[in-house]
Amino acid sequence: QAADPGVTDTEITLGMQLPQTGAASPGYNKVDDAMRAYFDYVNSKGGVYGRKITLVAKDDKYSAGLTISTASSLINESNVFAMVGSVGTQTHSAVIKDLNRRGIPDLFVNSGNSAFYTNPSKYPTTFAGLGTYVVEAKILGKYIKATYPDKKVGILYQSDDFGKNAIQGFTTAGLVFTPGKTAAGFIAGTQGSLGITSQLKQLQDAGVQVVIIASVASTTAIAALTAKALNYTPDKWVVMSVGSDATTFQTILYTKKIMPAQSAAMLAGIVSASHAPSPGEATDEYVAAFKKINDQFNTGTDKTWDNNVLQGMNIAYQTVEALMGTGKNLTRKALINWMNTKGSTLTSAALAPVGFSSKTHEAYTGFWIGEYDATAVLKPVGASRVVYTTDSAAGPVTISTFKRPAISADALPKAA
Amino acid sequence: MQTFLTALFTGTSHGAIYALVALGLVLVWRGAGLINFAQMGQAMFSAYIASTIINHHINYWWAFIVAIIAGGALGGAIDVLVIRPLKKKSGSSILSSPSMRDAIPVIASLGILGILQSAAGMIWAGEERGFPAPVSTLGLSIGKRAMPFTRFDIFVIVLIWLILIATTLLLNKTSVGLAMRASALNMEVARLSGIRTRSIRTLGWILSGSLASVAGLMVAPATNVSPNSLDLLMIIGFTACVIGGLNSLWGSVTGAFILGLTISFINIYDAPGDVFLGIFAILIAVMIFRPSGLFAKGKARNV
Amino acid sequence: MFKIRRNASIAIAFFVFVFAIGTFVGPYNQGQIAVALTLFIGVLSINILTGLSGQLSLGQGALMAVGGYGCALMMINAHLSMWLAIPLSLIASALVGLLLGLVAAKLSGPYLAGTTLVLALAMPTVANKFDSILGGDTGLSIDTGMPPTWLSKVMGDIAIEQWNLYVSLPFAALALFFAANLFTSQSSRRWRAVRDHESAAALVGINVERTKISVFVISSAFAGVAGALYGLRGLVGPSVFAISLSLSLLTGSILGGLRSIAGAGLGSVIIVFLPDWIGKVIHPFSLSDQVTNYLPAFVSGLLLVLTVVVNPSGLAALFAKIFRFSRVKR
Amino acid sequence: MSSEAPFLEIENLTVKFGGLTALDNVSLKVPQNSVVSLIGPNGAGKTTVFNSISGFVQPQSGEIKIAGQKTAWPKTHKLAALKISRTLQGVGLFSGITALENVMLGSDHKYKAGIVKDLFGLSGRIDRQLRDSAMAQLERFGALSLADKFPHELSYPDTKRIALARALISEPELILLDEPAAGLGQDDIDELAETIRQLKKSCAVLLVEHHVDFVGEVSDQVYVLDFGRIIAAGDFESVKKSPEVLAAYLGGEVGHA
Amino acid sequence: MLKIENLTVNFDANSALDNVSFSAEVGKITTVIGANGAGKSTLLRTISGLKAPKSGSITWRDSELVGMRPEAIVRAGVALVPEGHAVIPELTIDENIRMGALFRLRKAKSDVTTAIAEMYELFPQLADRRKAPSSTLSGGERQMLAIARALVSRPEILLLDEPSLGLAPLIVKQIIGIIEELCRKSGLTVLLVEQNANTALDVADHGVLLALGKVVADRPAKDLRADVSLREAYLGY
Ligand SMILES: Nc1ncnc2c1ncn2[C@@H]1O[C@H](COP(=O)(O)OP(=O)(O)OP(=O)(O)O)[C@@H](O)[C@H]1O
Ligand SMILES: Nc1ncnc2c1ncn2[C@@H]1O[C@H](COP(=O)(O)OP(=O)(O)OP(=O)(O)O)[C@@H](O)[C@H]1O
Ligand SMILES: [Mg+2]
Ligand SMILES: [Mg+2]
Repeated sequence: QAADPGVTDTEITLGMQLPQTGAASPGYNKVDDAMRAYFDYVNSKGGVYGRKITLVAKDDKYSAGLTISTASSLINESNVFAMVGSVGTQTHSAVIKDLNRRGIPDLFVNSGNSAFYTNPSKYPTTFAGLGTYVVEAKILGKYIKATYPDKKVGILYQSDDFGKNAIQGFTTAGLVFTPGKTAAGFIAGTQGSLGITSQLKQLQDAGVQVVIIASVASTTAIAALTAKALNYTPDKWVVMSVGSDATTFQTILYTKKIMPAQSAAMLAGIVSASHAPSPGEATDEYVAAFKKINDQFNTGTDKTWDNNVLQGMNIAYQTVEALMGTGKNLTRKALINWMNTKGSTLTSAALAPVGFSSKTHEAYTGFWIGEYDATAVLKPVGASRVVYTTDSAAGPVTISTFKRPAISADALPKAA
Repeated sequence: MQTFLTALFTGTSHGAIYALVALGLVLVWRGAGLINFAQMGQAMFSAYIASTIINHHINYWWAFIVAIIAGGALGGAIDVLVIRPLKKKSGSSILSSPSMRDAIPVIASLGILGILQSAAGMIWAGEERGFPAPVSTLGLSIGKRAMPFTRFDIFVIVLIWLILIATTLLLNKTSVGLAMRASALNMEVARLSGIRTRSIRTLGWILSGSLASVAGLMVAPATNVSPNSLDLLMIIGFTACVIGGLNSLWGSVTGAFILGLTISFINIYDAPGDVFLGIFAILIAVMIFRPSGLFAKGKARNV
Repeated sequence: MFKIRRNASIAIAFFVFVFAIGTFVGPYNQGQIAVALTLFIGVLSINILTGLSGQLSLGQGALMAVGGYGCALMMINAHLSMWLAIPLSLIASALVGLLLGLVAAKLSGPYLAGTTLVLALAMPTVANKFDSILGGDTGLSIDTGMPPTWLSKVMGDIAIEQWNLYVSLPFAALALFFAANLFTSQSSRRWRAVRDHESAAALVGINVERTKISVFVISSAFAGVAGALYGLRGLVGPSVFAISLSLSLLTGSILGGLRSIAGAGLGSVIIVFLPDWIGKVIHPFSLSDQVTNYLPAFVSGLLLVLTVVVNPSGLAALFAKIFRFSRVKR
Repeated sequence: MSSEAPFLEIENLTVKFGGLTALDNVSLKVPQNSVVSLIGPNGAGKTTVFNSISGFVQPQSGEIKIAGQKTAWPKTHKLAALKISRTLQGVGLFSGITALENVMLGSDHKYKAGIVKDLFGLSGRIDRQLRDSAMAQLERFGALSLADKFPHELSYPDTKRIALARALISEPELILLDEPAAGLGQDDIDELAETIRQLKKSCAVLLVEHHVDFVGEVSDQVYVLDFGRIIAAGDFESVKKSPEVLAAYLGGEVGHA
Repeated sequence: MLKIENLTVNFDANSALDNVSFSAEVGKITTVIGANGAGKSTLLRTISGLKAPKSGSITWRDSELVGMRPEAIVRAGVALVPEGHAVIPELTIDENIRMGALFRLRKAKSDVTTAIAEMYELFPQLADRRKAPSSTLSGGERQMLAIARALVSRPEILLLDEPSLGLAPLIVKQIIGIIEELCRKSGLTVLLVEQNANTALDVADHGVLLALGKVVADRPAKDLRADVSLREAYLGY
């Protein structure tokens, strides 16, 4: 039988592309190190059916022209069996068609762009690694509408796909924004940043009481500071998960001479959503296990425990799970097939179910809503953690019944 | 009205920062005859240095001073290591065309930018850092109303006025300034006038490097520090010079404020997505009617 | 007729040579060669604009984008075959080049550099502004499709990268042919005259402004074809034609030699393969990620500076000199 | 003889630069097949006359007739088509291209192949013609061996020679020479004088020059400018005796200059 | 005394000056004449430090100039007015003149002011427009400015490379008059390079004839002027 590339009796080679350098790299450049740390841990335990996992990560500088070349290098030079955890919406759009055409599994893509996942007949081999921005925004939007029915809600958003998807989700949830008044976009991301003072001022002037932030975490930190400067104290900040990483928030502020206690105080009360436990939840069994593995196996330059690292761990965990599920006889077809039929059973630290089926390749269709406490840990709002779930279209938001299975003692997934 | 004021104020305070960048660029242009694209790379580099110092709990102002020295040293090093040897090459046939003589050093500066950015990446792992402001960034209140102006904004605006006046005086009223301009324009004639052109040029580079560092330190609180975080600022500062006219300090500062206001008004009254289109439109409009910038003097006699 | 025959033979030889290399190497390198061929056309557009007429453009990537979007729109909306869309895309970029040229003709050195740089900056926003047509941030997905079956029958299995190579090659060879004709032509002489002395050029009867515009149009047309081919690798979008693309074209142009066609070839090969070479060289040393990731950019910056300082005429001129020297010695 | 009809006629030319009046009601005629010289102190406005004719400055007032035809002040790039050539004060060669190409450009305006033809390599014939005639011109100037040299590789007299060759290859009916003898040695000046005498057979010459002996040798007619005004005109012998000219330009008695 | 000994200067493989030796007396005008390409400009540029010689020595008042930087040589009292209109067109006329005196400002501020005033007296044409950019000047006016720039540094020895180039005869006479007077009054030493041998030899005390980089005659100006055969052989008249 003609074996697929990248699989031998002793090895599985996986590929990944991400911005490791350049304007878009901060934060994301840690995901590959986290994944490799988990794979190394698995390898130290004997690998998957005796096969060691090798992860080849290529830097595409968030430049799509380069992504095409690095993909070709991964496919033809490194002979990868599958791609896992590639980062970036714009860059991934440049290769997604080719990967699918070649039948290469394209697992757990770190992009919340729903268009990649909602039409599996177009992209049969691509599966999400993040919940889509639309789903998250819908869930948060519904919460805002229910919790602050009489308050004026506004949004500060990155004027790119991420921001647009977010607005789409919030609008679906029934929130209404007026450009120039309650909706303030700003330039960010790969083009650099020009500050957000005027945007916040605009929201302040429009009398916005609940501010939604759809941006990366470093911007959230700046937004919090800027608002303080403007004497702007909205009743509530609601931050999309991409932008609410406590570690990044505190690091940025720390390097601005704001001590952790103080920054934690600034973070306290901010509402955000997550599909996973907060990295700060030391008592969570997954978090504890992953953090231990990270400490021991991560050889990256910056292995600070944060959302990005946790996300890397989750993806790696799921990857191993899927590989084990597919069985000894590992082929691309079998893997995809397994993902389509059994993929929905994939677990990780995530508290929400993944939505994989032959109809959709969306990952986390569920998010729980939390509020940062005084120790910079996201704690569920209300008495207990409730995970909501919905789709990227107009479907309703419902309460999920998903129960995360316990992690095994050796932190290795068991074949489903 | 409130919105208008907001746009006006934020535009002005951003314009001040762009003006700092523009001033640094003009200083090298006047002192060495080239657009130094590495400038914000130098600024980024010294901001990282400053940030490292600050993270060791050392007083901001020490870091400030070290960064200014580091920026100056980088500027000086660029001159000594790259620009001087480059000028010696003027015998090469490609450099016999005046347009190439202008273009080639610019390209060298792009190379230097690449070197600085990747070096910073290697040294500091390309991590993104915040950066403190020297004075409070808390908003000032007039009456009950918080203005979109912070103490820091006022600090920056005062600083740029001081620097503007100082550099204007330096360039136009002092003998060092005359020596700098002469060395930039025609090294040989300057040397034959007894001017120590090499040192003078290096001095220009050092000054502009320090100035760039100041700009970097003033900008970093808003943009954070990472190898590429100042790229956009560099482009906007350069555009400001082009709009105002590279040969005029006041012109480039005016250009910077024009851009600050444009960006702010488009942000507020239109959409952020249109900011760059707006900049482009303004630039094109100026270039059509004043090809050498708003404040350019009449065309030089060329025959 | 001598010139046309000579240049046609050079172009054909080039075609055959690259074609032959293309069959020897693996798919990844085929893909890289395809990129190099594409960027060769892009670098040529700079060598024409900057090398021949002395106008420095920092936004050549934006003109490539125009070609890329033009090609994508024609393929997606008008269902044109790419063989038609690629050459037609140069009309789009040439038109934009004309508009740009109308402004640029009056601009000198840094003013032109600034204007083109801002053009490159503004281009992605255009894509966002008209996202229903241009696809916004994600862009428009186009590719060279599957190799035709008759070719697979003749050549055996053809990788997608190999097919990309075969699509780029004829255009690169054509570009070589046109550029070779152009470099020694009357037009180029006028461009160089304007570059060196505008007043003297006007005195010999050259309409300086129109000449500067014409070079913009031609250069943009080259850039447009390069952009179409670049987009056909999979995507036409803002992140494909980022400012970094403009800058790396410029780097290639300087490293290879701003004033020669061979220089454009060498330069494009360097910018495409340099990271790979560096990777190979440093492979034995186990350097930290931090260093390996940033090393290619560091080295290409260093090369750029060294070239400018030591040998501003570029590698092509250096080789020519060495060759001439050795000939004299003999 | 037709040589009496002026090829170029300028009437009441006035040029101002801001507050400075560089030319004040200047009128002059350059008959066919003659050499007319324009002399005068530095800054008198001689080059400005040239610049007005060749479109580099816009006159405030004044009229120009070329070949008997009253026209607008020409645009610079139209000059060649009007059969007027000019050399620049200094050298004015294209620095980045060879001597041969410099000369080829002199007759460039006569051949318009167009970019499309150039792209397809179809302008070979024109190119060869340009090249052949430029080579012939170089040969005429005894500079064949310089063909492939770049201007910065040439000696000063050679650069001037090439500049003249470039100006003359278009077979102009009028040539404006701005200080052609400046910096040349006696040998070269003699050669230049001979060239100009030859030129007179086929075209008119308007000459600006400070080398007074040379002016005297070649000129049929001399105009003296001072502060933008014509203070004397006539043949050289009579002009140089004019007290105004002595005071303003030559200084004392005409001696050994 | 400016003493030049065995000076050889090469451009690539070709020598522009070949073992040149002569000296220029203090307070006297020495002229160097020769055909185009004889090496006159190269000689002056080498003295000024703009071009490094292959071998040989140049001493001015017993200090060796070879190896010194051009700006140091100027500061040592050796000023060059190079060939062509060596001014900086973008600077104003006043700035161009002031530029020449910059290095003396700290030591002799009041003298510099007088020196600048003197220059405007010498060249009234420049005085009227001191705030105008020198790019607006005519060719000859630029030459005056270049000379003024050199003189304002109050040099002890002035190197003039074809100062008459592009100047009206009257101005040439004036300038030569000025130079003669400076020699006489303040002991200025002058090394004058001229294409126009007669004018030069008329004012000079001593003449050096260069041909193809070699000194072919080195004698009193009067003798040189009288030597018709030499003139015909090397200057063509
Ligand atoms: N573009 C200009 N702007 C301002 N003034 C100018 C300009 N062009 C010329 N002038 C002035 O006009 C006057 C005439 O200049 P022009 O060049 O015609 O003199 P010229 O007779 O050729 O002198 P020379 O013999 O020294 O070359 C001069 O005083 C000059 O400074
Ligand atoms: N930069 C240079 N590169 C190469 N050769 C040069 C250079 N400068 C001068 N030469 C050569 O050196 C020789 C002497 O030139 P130089 O300019 O000193 O002569 P000159 O006597 O001043 O002539 P002119 O009267 O034309 O000014 C000439 O053969 C010239 O070609
Ligand atoms: Mg003149
Ligand atoms: Mg000379």
